Amino acid sequence: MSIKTETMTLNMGPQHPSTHGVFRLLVEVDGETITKAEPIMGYLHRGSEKLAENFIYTQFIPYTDRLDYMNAMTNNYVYCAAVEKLLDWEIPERAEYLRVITMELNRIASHLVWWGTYLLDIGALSPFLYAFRDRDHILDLLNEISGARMTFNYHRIGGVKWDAPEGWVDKVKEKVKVLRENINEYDTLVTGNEIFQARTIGVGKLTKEQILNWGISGPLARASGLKIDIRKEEPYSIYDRFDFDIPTQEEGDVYARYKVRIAEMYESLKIIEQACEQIPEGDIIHKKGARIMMIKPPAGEAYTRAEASKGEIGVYAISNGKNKPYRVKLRRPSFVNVAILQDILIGQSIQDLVAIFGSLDIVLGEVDA
Amino acid sequence: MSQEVLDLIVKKVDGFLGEEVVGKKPEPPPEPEPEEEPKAEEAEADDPKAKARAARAKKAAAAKKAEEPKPPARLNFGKPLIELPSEKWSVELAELLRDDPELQFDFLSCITGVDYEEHMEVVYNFYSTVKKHYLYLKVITPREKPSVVSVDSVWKAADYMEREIYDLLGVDFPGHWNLKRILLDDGWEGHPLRKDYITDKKALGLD
Amino acid sequence: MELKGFRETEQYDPRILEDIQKSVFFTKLEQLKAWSRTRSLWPLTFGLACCAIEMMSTGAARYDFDRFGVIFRASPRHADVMIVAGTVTAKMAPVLRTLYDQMPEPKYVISMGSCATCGGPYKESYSVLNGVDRIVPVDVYVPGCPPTPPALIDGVDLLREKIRREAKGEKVTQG
Amino acid sequence: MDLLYMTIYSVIILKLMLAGVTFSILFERKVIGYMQMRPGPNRHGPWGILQTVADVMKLLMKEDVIPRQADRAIFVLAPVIAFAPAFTVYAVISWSDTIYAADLNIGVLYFLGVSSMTMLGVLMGGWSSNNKYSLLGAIRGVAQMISYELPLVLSILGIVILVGSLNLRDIVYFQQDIGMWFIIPQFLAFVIYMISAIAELNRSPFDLPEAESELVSGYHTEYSGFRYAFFMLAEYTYAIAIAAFATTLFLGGWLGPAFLPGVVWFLLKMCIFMFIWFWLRATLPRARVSHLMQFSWKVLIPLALLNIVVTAIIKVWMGW
Repeated sequence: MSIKTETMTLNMGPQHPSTHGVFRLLVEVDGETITKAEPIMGYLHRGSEKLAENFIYTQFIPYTDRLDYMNAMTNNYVYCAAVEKLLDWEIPERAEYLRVITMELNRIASHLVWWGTYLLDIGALSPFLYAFRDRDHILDLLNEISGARMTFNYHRIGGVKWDAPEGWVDKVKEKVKVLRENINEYDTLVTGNEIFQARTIGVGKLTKEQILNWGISGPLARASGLKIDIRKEEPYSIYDRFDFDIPTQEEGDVYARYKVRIAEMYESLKIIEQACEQIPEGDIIHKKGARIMMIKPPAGEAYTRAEASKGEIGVYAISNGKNKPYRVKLRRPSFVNVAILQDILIGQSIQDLVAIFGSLDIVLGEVDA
Repeated sequence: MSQEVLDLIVKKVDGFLGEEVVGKKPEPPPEPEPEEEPKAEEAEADDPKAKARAARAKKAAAAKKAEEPKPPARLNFGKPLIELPSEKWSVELAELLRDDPELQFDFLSCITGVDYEEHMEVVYNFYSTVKKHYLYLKVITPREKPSVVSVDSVWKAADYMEREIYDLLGVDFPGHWNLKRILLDDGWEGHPLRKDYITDKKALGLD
Repeated sequence: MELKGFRETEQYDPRILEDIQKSVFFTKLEQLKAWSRTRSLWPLTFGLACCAIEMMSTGAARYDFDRFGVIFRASPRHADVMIVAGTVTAKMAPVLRTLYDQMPEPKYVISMGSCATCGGPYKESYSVLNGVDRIVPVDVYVPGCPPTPPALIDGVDLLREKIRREAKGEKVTQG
Repeated sequence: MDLLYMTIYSVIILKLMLAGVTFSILFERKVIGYMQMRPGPNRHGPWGILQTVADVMKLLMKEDVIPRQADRAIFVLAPVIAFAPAFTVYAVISWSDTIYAADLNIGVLYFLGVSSMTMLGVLMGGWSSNNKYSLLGAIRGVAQMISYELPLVLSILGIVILVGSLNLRDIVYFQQDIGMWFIIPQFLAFVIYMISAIAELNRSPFDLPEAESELVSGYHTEYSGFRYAFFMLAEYTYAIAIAAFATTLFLGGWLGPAFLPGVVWFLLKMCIFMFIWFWLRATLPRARVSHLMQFSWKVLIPLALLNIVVTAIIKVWMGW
């Protein structure tokens, strides 16, 4: 005889501490087991794509900052790169180096925030504060070069807005050393913790097939043994000049994702170090880049993609020859990655809900655009 | 390399459809009538106004050239691009793209919906993690009752992206398992990303 | 110091004096209440968008909101102040109102960032509410996109000032 | 006369307890703050000493919200039920050789029996709120408290066997006689007791009933103002009681070098326990519910039973 239980619907959000913003998740639970999960989003839908059609090309850059506000530099970059592709512009060397340094610094900051908030989600208080301390160090550097702490608006079509202030590159070099030490310390602090391992190993597994089928990218894909990183596959900017690895894990569980992200921070530090060594003097923006009203790409369409901290970010830009884009489509990694919740949660225990959800590292600004 | 991939894709797709759809050469554009060269140019070659006029005329000619019909299969920034009318696009064709050993487009990167005022387009960006090649696939659908077969059953990644296009552009995706609004409220009127959508915040009670 | 009003009321009706004396004591109590309220402002963990990250930064080690007795609470029932950190969309507005209604009195609202204050960069967008003050009464506006942590701390300080001055019986208007 | 003495004593203890709770919360915030490389409350009064005073005053003056859907009577009663047993157990705590309320010969039994009733308050609060998070928090809380009550009791049995008395004062005197605190001969029991106590108190890493990232605030999600304050009061009162109990059992109560009075030693030892709990809160992530249950039933209870057997054998063989 089997005992029949009634399913219960549990609503998480839109205001819930572990959704990191405004996100709603309807979960149907049979006893302890999740039988159905339905993500409901759009609580932060701000219509960026529509706004883009009414702005000149440069005016839209600040809006890309506000998509994935943890990792704004890459968003800046990928939008500028799409327009540059349409314009067929050559970017000055120095600008490319500055772009890479800022993007990688920002990637570390983004992973640190994930590290802190994820551990806060599973109940550890202190890592959050440690992570934000180091993130603040990075933000100081980025603030110095761009003038903003989070929403940088630093990259421009054809280059970057400001040159690095005097001594900035040396400061970055010093900070890299500090960061490496600190990240190492955090790694030893948390990774070996018994409770942490018990909560993450073997939880929320994703197979390679699932990853490809659901279009998942970024650390999530690499944690499942899929070696895809656009920085290596299709080196954009000047990533082909640097020597770095793509960390992968085979297990595909929450713990593997955690390890991939930690390893990625080390790789980013490596890239920054090399870029700081190689950075040349010179122009920082294409000679036509400063005249923003006159940026009129020829009619055409282009899709560019870049590796953001959450996954593959892409911009599909269509120009009709005017100085305003005809259509800008933003392929937001979080939006695509969050769909996996419908699949990954089925059959899992409700106790693991937060641990799995947090491991996806979604940002609501990006999910809802 | 990309040209080879394009030829291969054209061969496969046309072979599947049984007729030349993608491989079809566009009709040669009607010969532009030789325009009367403004005679004034010779007379007042130094006049800056005339120079500007000449430049404008050149630009117009260039614009006309851009409007010439492009072949449905071409290279777009070095990547293969093919165009298909929506009635030729089917789940079976999508499966061919994914499963054919020479194509293996296993990663659906992005789906874009575009409103071109006279028609609508849904652009698929594919990537093959095995073969490392790309494809832009454009499905053209009429603006009245736009409808494109859903590939949700082939690539699950299409699930949310198609819902988003349905929400913001109003393109119907028959075959989608759960086609409803995703970003906006269920009761929202209109599709904001269409070019004729008028944003009236007062009427919505937002301003 | 001239207590003109005092004398006049005393002249006309001695019973009013009693009332006044009561209310003078009462004002003291009000000030005591205000003191405890200003010293312990618990905001609701309510991050909407980019500003939420700066709000978290403010709570983190460098700026440390806890110094001022500001600790984030997850449940609206425990909160005193709602920091609206980010863009309020048409879909979110009713939820925000519900949360505000769930908070017990006395409750305050800080509108953090230009999105919450007036729609900010998204003023022209079809789905964004132009200013959270259309649905809840706002006490303090903090400008910035997003405001830096010191700006938010300043905003909390202004709210304190407001509570204190209201307790003294001054009318604190906007601006 | 006895009754009068009791009343005065309990009123004094209550006042001291309120102060104790207030400052232990401040202590917690400061300790955790320093561990997280930040100063913690430091603006209100020297060393932030008035911080929690302000917090409590504010909570007392907040609006009292009772949700319409809530079961009113139970909702109102729950915080009181949670607090009363947590405070009642102070009757048997002996602060020093001379300061105590009741020299009860079943002190240990009384403490354990009464204290386990706080669970009722948690259950009532969670159930009556009519909120799924509250309910889940309450269910988790009750399951956890029942599971950990067992190893807690079993770990103490070793001491009771050794002493041969359930009187808390006798236990301290016994430690004085053998010249050794029970933490040494009963170290296993001490570890089991500490772990179970953390679970009993719903403190990190076993703070599942009020896990903020999962259940918003657990069973007291719907409580506001002074009712919420009451729950916090109950929680910390119970924490202090458990610390006092542990001090009596394992750290020799008021025993200590004579240059300080016994009561000061007692309080200092209690502070050690409190500090360890705060330390753990700043350090460890939260355990999973099922792991928590398994740990209790599969590890702690067998170990506690083993401890009893070993203690009994030693008692018989050594003739203590």
